[in-house]
Amino acid sequence: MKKIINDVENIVPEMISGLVRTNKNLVRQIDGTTAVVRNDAKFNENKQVGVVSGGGSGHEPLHAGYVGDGMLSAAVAGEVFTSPTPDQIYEAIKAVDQGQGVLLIVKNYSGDVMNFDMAKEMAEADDIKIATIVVDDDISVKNSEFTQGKRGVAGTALVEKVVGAAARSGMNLDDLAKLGQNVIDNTKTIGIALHAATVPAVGHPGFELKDDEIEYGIGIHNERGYAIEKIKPSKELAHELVEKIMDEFTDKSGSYAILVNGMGGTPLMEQYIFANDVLNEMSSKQIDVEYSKVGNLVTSLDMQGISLTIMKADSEWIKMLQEPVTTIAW
Amino acid sequence: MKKIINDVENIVPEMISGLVRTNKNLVRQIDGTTAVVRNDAKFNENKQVGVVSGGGSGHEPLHAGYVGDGMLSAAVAGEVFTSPTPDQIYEAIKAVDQGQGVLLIVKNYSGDVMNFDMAKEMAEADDIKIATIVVDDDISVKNSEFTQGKRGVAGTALVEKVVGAAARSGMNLDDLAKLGQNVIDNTKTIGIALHAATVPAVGHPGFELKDDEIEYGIGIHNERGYAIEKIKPSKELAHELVEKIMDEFTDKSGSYAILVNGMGGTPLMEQYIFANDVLNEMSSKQIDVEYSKVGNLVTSLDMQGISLTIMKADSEWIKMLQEPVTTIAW
Amino acid sequence: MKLELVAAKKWINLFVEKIEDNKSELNELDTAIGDGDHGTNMDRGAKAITDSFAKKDPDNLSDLYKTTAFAMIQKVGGAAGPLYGTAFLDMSKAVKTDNLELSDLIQIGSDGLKRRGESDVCMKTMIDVWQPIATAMKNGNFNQQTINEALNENKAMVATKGRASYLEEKSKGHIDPGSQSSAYLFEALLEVMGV
Amino acid sequence: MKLELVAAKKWINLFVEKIEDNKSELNELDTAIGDGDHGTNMDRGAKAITDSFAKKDPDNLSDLYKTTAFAMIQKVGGAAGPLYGTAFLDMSKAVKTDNLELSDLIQIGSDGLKRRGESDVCMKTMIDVWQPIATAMKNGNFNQQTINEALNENKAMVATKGRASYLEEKSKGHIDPGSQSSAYLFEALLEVMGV
Ligand SMILES: Nc1ncnc2c1ncn2[C@@H]1O[C@H](COP(=O)(O)OP(=O)(O)O)[C@@H](O)[C@H]1O
Ligand SMILES: Nc1ncnc2c1ncn2[C@@H]1O[C@H](COP(=O)(O)OP(=O)(O)O)[C@@H](O)[C@H]1O
Ligand SMILES: [Mg+2]
Ligand SMILES: [Mg+2]
Ligand SMILES: [Mg+2]
Ligand SMILES: [Mg+2]
Repeated sequence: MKKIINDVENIVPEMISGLVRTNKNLVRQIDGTTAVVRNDAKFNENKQVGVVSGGGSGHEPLHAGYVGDGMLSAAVAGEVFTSPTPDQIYEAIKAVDQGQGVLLIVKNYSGDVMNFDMAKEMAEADDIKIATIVVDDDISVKNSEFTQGKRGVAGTALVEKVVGAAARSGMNLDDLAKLGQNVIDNTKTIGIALHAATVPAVGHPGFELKDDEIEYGIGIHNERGYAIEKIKPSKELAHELVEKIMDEFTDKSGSYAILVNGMGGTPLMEQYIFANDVLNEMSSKQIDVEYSKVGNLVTSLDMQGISLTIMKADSEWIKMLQEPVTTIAW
Repeated sequence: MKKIINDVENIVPEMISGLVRTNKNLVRQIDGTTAVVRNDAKFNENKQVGVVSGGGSGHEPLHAGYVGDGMLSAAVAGEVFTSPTPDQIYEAIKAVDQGQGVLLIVKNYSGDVMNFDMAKEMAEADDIKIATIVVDDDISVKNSEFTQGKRGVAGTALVEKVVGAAARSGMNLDDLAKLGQNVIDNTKTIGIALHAATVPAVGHPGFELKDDEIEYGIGIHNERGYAIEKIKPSKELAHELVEKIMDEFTDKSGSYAILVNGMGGTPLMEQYIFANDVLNEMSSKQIDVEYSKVGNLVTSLDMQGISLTIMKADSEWIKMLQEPVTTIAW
Repeated sequence: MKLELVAAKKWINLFVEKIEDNKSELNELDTAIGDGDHGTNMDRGAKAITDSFAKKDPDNLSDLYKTTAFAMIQKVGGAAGPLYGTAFLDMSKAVKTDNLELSDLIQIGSDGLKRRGESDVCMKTMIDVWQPIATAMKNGNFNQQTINEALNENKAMVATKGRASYLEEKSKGHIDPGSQSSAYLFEALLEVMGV
Repeated sequence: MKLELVAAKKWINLFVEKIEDNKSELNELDTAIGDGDHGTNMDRGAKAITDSFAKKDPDNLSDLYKTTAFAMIQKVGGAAGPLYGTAFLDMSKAVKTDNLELSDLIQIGSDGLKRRGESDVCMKTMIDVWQPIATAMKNGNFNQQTINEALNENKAMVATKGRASYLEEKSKGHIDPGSQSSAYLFEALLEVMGV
């Protein structure tokens, strides 16, 4: 393993320190934590519902890169691929509550769910109103009683964008939670890997693929997918993934947003080629794409791969996706 | 080689098509070329000096990602690692000239210099005023009569940002060229690679490094560097690179801007850790860093590595670096 | 049998040692069916326990378990932090006024896991180690064999909770990392019990 | 010796063939001391030449060289595009009214390269092939030997122009890719000359 790091133990605090020090006008770090909170003048004047997300590190720029006007109020970074602890989340909640309550955006992993739950209990003991939405956009895992449920992956960035826009516009906590859940229900993602990520503390890739193989349905923590196949041209990959995702929407009318997301080690060049093929697929199916975004938004360390997210989005959501924000990385 | 592409021959047109179709509000493609030009209302109202850059593809988001209000007027994409042809550059020049002339920002490679030169001759035949600045920020190559001169690398993005801000503010062509040259003279970069890039048409990495080796002084086209050494902790890398770059500035007073740039295959996590160490180095040397930026700004396909750019920047330049822009990727 | 303060402290310290010694093994188990960090997570917790004990040596049983719980909750993160944390916190509350029979104590920990994880035995989680051991203790036949059997059964299961559940059938044939770390906890207990 | 239209057309077509056949070899040479694309670049140019000829078969020498030049300028990019393009454009201009001795024609091409590249012989560029061949032609002793020797000398040089110059001493021992593609150009010429 070759990585530009110092001690494996200090990866997260050093990363957060680098992020905060290079973006002092946007964010500050909460003392004694690896939580990052808005640091702009508007934040302190404004009274809005706080929006807090977080999770294991290794998915940068998620979540700290999305803290700022129009998106998250704070983000809590756990160790690599490890949910943050309840006390850190609790500190972030306290730092952003402006009396109107705080919405927690949690990705559906047992660790995240449990730690955010404990933090919620702590905050409620302080009479802070809390609502939680759990993102589970990954359709490669079946949502059955026999699994933890679907995973939260790249769609999380879109959920944070829409919810962040609505919170900025003054929506109350209950409505925000309802909106968030509605967005989640209409957001579907599937990912493929060409090469697994190397967790620094482990030192080797999470799994091995042959020189001509890709894996379908991988998660953002090196979770294995549902099938290994020979690599195909981008066109064919786009065809398969679009089909698979659109199958999940019973009513295919209306407008849609797409996100082509790089996993960290895949160049933008390939992401744009794939996005081009996705748009071709969508238009050949006469599906109306009103918003699209391409880039490394929700990564998995140095994983090579890509994910496609499709969101069924009415014109109001599209507007919220388009609104400018002031963050490090959106 | 595993890449998400279709035919190797169509990589650039498909990539540009993906970029333009996912950013219709920002840019449009000039018919019959792979040049991308501003497509916002303000561009058509405004009368400013045009700023055109371009070069081989494979460095995304450079340059097309920086087209927009406050940065480039147009960007011309050549084949992978290959300068665009004069006719494409000429079309871009014509599309952005608003009567006040056009500044060409060229990276110092013989191919780019020659092709932009030919385009300049073509445009001048149409009575369009043209000035050219050639970026050569890479200090790992000596600037002697025995080489092509220093290469243009990640500092290009900072040059485009400052020049773009000045052009928006209404600066005339001559002053803009002078400012640009001045910025170039005060911008120094050095890069390291952990793993070389794979040019799609070649199909294997440009060079091989052992599992514990890094190469110092690499270019953004797999050009080999000046030394291969064992990988070191980020702190030590930061120490060496900062020393090396700061040696180039005779007067170390004043304020500085830094750019920590990922080469395409290196996660943001490592970039932030390295940025943190660079800031530590700078503050231990009592050098005043007033602006910093971290991210995959000027990449080299899937290369794993990082570059550090330091710019000696007075408060006006710092302000120009900070100004908000409306681009795909800044 | 009841565990008094000195023995209980030895138990936790031995657990800490075993975790530190087997950090990479736990990471490897988690790489196979999870995300590769269980060893790193538990090691962070182990070091936090040692630090907490050094700062203030617990002088009663409730405090010992509470300190252990807080170290896990505040430093482990992931799934294991809240799970071990809840188990030990519940155990701490239970011994506040009176010490308990070991079998009752471990049963309380196991119930804490079930509540926090919204889970039960046979889902290929650490509960597959805690629950059979609590039961074996009640029946007076807890020994190394109990642990080995629990791990063997766990290995054969298909996961339905935690990250491993995403693998469905493919989770079979691997020991769940949390079950392995729990096995160390109970091997440490066996040593202290002198069995 | 002068090259008339039919022979000259055969020359360019043979050059196109050789480039297409040796695309990967040229990429490999460029990978060693450049950026790995010279074969791809030249191949794009070769195909553009064929396309242009198909669209409008050049009916005079000047037009033949001009069509070749434009194909290179508009499709090759990189350093090779403007270089080959300028050489052939200058050659096209020179034969506008009268055909020229081959030695004069190639000298004009070589001078075009020097002007466009702001370069000269011994800088490890394609000029190391063009110039010695122009000279050999003047002296009436141009043959395969001339090409081989030019390449051998070029191989031993340290580059001072183009991408290879960044490698300084390390550029020694590799054939410059542009010199190799130029060698194909002149091997094609030898075949046409029937030497
Ligand atoms: N819902 C749950 N109920 C009980 N135990 C669980 C549950 N989810 C996970 N676990 C346990 O947690 C262990 C994983 O811990 P760890 O790797 O530290 O956290 P993470 O899964 O967040 O990376 C699993 O091996 C399993 O024993
Ligand atoms: N300044 C120059 N003068 C003459 N020839 C040059 C010069 N720069 C580059 N070359 C030639 O161009 C060749 C490289 O062409 P190519 O690989 O297609 O372009 P690029 O270097 O832009 O990738 C070199 O091998 C060399 O022969
Ligand atoms: Mg984890
Ligand atoms: Mg090139
Ligand atoms: Mg884990
Ligand atoms: Mg080349």
